[in-house]
Amino acid sequence: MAYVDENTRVVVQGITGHQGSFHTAEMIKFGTKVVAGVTPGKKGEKIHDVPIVNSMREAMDYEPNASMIAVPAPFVKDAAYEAIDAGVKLIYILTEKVPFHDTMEIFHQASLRSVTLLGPNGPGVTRPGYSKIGIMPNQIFRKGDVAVASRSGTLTYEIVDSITRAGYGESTVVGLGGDPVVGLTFVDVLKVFENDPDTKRIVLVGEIGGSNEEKAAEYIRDHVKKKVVAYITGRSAPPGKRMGHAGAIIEKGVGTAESKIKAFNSVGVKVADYPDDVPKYLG
Amino acid sequence: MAYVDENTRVVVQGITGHQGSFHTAEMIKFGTKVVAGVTPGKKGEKIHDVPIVNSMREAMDYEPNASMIAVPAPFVKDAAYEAIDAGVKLIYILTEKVPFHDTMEIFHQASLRSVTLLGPNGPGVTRPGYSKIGIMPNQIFRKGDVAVASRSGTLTYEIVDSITRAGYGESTVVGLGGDPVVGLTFVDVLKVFENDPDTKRIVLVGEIGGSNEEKAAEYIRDHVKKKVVAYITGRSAPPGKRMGHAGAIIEKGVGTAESKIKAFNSVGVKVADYPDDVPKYLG
Amino acid sequence: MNLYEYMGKNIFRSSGIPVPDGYVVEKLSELKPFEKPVAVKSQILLGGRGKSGGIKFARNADELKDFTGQLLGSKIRGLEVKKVLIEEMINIDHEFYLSIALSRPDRRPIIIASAQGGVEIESVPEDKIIKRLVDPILGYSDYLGREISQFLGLSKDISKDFMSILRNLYNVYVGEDCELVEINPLVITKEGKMIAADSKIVMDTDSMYRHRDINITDPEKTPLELEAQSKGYAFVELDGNIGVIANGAGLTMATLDALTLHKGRPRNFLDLGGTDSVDIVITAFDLVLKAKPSAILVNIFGGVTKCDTVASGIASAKEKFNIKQPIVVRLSGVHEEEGREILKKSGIDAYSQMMPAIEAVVNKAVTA
Amino acid sequence: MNLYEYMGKNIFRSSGIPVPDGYVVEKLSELKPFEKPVAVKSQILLGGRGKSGGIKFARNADELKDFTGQLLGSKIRGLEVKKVLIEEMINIDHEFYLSIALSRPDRRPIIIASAQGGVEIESVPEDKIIKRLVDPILGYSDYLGREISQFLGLSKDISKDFMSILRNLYNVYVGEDCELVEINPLVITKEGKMIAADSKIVMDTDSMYRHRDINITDPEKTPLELEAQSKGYAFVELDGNIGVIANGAGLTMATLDALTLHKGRPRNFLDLGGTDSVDIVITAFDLVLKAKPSAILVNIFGGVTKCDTVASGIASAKEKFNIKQPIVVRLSGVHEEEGREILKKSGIDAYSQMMPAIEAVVNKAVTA
Repeated sequence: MAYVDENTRVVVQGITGHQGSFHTAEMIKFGTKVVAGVTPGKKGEKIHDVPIVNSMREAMDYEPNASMIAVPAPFVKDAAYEAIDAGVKLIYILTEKVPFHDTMEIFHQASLRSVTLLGPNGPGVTRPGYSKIGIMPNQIFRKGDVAVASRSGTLTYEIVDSITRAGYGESTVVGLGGDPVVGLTFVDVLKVFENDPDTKRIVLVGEIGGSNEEKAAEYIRDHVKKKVVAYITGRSAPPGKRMGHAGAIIEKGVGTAESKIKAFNSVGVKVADYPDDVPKYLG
Repeated sequence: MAYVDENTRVVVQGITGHQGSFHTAEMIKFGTKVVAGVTPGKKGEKIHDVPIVNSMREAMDYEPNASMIAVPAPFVKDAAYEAIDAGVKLIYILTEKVPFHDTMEIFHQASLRSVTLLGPNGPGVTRPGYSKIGIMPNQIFRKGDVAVASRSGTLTYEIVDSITRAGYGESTVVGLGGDPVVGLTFVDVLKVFENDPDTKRIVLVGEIGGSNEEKAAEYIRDHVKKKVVAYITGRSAPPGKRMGHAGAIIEKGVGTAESKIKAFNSVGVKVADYPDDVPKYLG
Repeated sequence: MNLYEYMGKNIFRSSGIPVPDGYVVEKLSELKPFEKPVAVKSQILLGGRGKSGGIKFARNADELKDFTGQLLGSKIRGLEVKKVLIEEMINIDHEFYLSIALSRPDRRPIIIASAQGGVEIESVPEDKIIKRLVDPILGYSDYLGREISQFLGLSKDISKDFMSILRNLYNVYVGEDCELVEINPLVITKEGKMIAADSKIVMDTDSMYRHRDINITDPEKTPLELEAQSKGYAFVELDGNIGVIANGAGLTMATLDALTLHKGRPRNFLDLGGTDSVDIVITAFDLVLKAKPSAILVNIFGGVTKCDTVASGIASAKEKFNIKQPIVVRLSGVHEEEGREILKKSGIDAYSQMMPAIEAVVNKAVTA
Repeated sequence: MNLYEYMGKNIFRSSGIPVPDGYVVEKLSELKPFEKPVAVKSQILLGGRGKSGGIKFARNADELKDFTGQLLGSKIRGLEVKKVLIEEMINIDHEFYLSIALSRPDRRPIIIASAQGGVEIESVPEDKIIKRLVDPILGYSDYLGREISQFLGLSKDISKDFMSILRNLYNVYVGEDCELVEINPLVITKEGKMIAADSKIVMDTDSMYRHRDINITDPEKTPLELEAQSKGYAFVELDGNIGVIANGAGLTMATLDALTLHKGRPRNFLDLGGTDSVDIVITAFDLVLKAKPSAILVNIFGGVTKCDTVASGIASAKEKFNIKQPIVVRLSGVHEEEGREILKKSGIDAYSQMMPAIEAVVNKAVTA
């Protein structure tokens, strides 16, 4: 199971907020089973035909196994702990600008309890034909055998769109999130993709900052037999400047695009120059 | 494996203290593999031929998988966290009078990381013919098929001695510890004993306070096929008085000897009136 | 260790939990001028003070002086009132119950709350009580308070106050190493504020090394128990006539149980602990003798505690205190034979098993 | 967000980390009378202040006044000195390095220390540096400090001071939401005390909502970047001539990369974010126009951000600001066709793929 499937039952924390409400509707259109939403004080109401309850504990009556958190940044840690305590096994945090100390604690608390954390500040996970949790636009997907993992949002859609237009389709698309600390690394996702029978080819969309891509290259060398194609953004970014994402920053020579491209090339992974070029290397 | 076996490799934290040193020597006599001891600042020295190092991290060079903590109560939490962080999988805390808030945190931190906690304030675990960690006197044991779990120290020795004198022998003897929060419950130990091929009969030595024995009775009813005999101490204790152990206190009618004896009797577990009577019911 | 109400309230105040304005006096001269009606509350460690006349309400300066004078130095159910808390009257609109304690089976803190406060929580129906376990590693987080607040039916404004009180109470529970923190009643005033009208804090005795500023004499302990405590012994007085010295809390309890089943009546619980010192044995005898038993039983299973050390202690004590009562000794385990030899010289035949020793001392206590 | 040395030292002081006595002045009249030799340190967010003349040592009252006067208002490597820290001189016996930061691959705090302090840690050989990861759920515990103290070869007395400093530094790291806390040098004085002679604190910008007392203008940001920040845009000035507006940080970066690979030179990074507001697009144009680009590229992949909304924004901006520069637009995704229609009316033919748009804008920028 690549994060979500037909048995995924999602509760949305903050379902009546702008983001929560909009993306709940989109997820339902995509086929996701959204079984409940949490907004304290609104128990008994419904939104997009989804029952609203006051707490995660009450939401557990609807037997969810995943949660999407769409509450403002100051309340994310509390919401995540509530979800962990309630017992869901996948938590996706949509919210941007969560302090990284909060994310660090959420991540470790979650992983000690075998809870998978996705995000914060990423577009979620989408499996065409099964389910999606998050905010990726429904219309760009076609079911297929290409798995995509990305540190970006819109750029992911751009690349997924180009893959779809090129005649391929997607098995699973995962957005890791643009923060310095997020729940999943490329290595985590590669493990899942390598074992996923639906996946034949893998696309990694990396960016400057950190060493996520370098570690992925090592892992590919030792453990991945499937075809991997990469794209790295931020080649033209000046050092020390935060390029939108808190995680996309070159610090004292660490996290440069050159280093990442070199790492991928050295293990036989082709790195596309432009987003549109990615499909070329999939054949 | 019932907590320890011939592959158990013990490091003693606080090995040069009075308790640490004495019981290290006794454990070695019993056959335990004590591979290292920790006393900050004494690296390079030896005691009872056991090498001393400055930290648990250094001790890991000797490939221990268990730790005995024999440091004063104020330093127990730090020592336990050091052991958890270093990666041992069994921690026995010999120390008395550890604040229960510390124990509560240690227990949950340990169990999240699949580390077994034994104690605090108990005599440890002994498996005649294999190994022992803790302070039970060597000379009372004979290898056999009776497994004993107890909330007491000396009373355990009394009962083990009577079992041995009656011609039986012991497979495993576990002292849970006399505090309100300890690492193991009777239920935890019963699971291990029920699956232990060396064990044919089980003795539980309970005492007043808490509901450990009542939960054990329930578990025996549903899951234990082996013969179980019990002894409960504190029948004559007045309510509200702490009988030596911080855990041995009858609070507002909860934790009485009567309740525990009744629970055991109701699931067919014989409760001996006197420690010496325990062997009578083993046949 | 139980704290006095005023101590608990001081901790609450400095932890951000609202409490009524008030001050403590030990003598009349410390009273401040009367300004408005106040409660005069005797500071004793006892439930149901109100019913026993320990709390009075003063509506004027004379009453304040009179009531304080009456309470200070008086005895309530045997306990002397040494301090009195003078506290502003609060206008109670509603009383709640709120506490945090250890749930032993779960090894976790448990929060208990009810909208039926001001009475013993045991008397409140289960369905009017909410209980929430706290994962001590996740710690307290606001979702717990939100659930409880909803159960209690609090308004939005009061809910904010309540969430802050609960968060701070959890910090007290952890920071002060509490076995129990209880606010009963937790009050909504007619002015619409939430405030802790009482405080009950029980601290873990084992944690006192990190709370050295707090030191309270347990009123439930007898003078002899306090003496034993100060000397480091686990000692409990009972109402029989057989003095008991044993090693290990479990074995000592088992000894009392065996005596009782044999119609013997133990005078005390005394655990020697894991010792190897003659002096500790001698002092143990000193304590037991002060309880004036008819006979004394020593029950030792030697391990860390060596039988010969205990035997030497018994011999020395017998001579030093010129003990006339019968002494029955059971020695088993490490250095048992050496111990037996030592005792023989003092005219004591030690048993090697527990049950014959129990029978012997019960008989001797009856004859004595 | 970088804190000034004096702010970091204030945090250290109130967190129990010893720092030299000192005070901050903004003008000469705030100087206190000279008592003993002091360091006069300009408060600017710049490494290597000493080498650039930003730190002076005053041995008498005249020097104190002279140096303070010289530094206040002066510019050091382009940065104006608005505040000066007057600080007691310390007698340095030894300099250490100590910091706590985030280790991104481990998602854990990492403590880094060395007995070779006072220099850039990058210049110290690896075997003279100790690194210890902290499990954020176990938290900091003394065993970590003990290991580091032993590595640094500290004496028993100093080790105690060091353990306390490290414990408090970890509390600062967590409590103040730091990306980095660094003491370099951490000094043992000739009097045998350990003291933080400098402070470097970098706070997580995303956490500032819980540290509202701290507000610093990033000296590395240009005035236009600061304006964009205050309006809520992720905006970076670059040194080219093609203005860029795109949606999503990744797509914006990819747009810059593609421009660069096509020998285009981007003037800026501007991420519209996930928006559905015409005004946000108009303001984005305002910002980009202030950077005076030769041509403007808008690259939108529509999802949450709808193509027609962006198109309306472009059309309005073109009219409102009377934009003369060529505007190249790429629209793809949600409401693409509607967007294309809107733009057509403003005389703009929108591309549906990214690469042709890149090529077009590069050509136009060259001709412009």
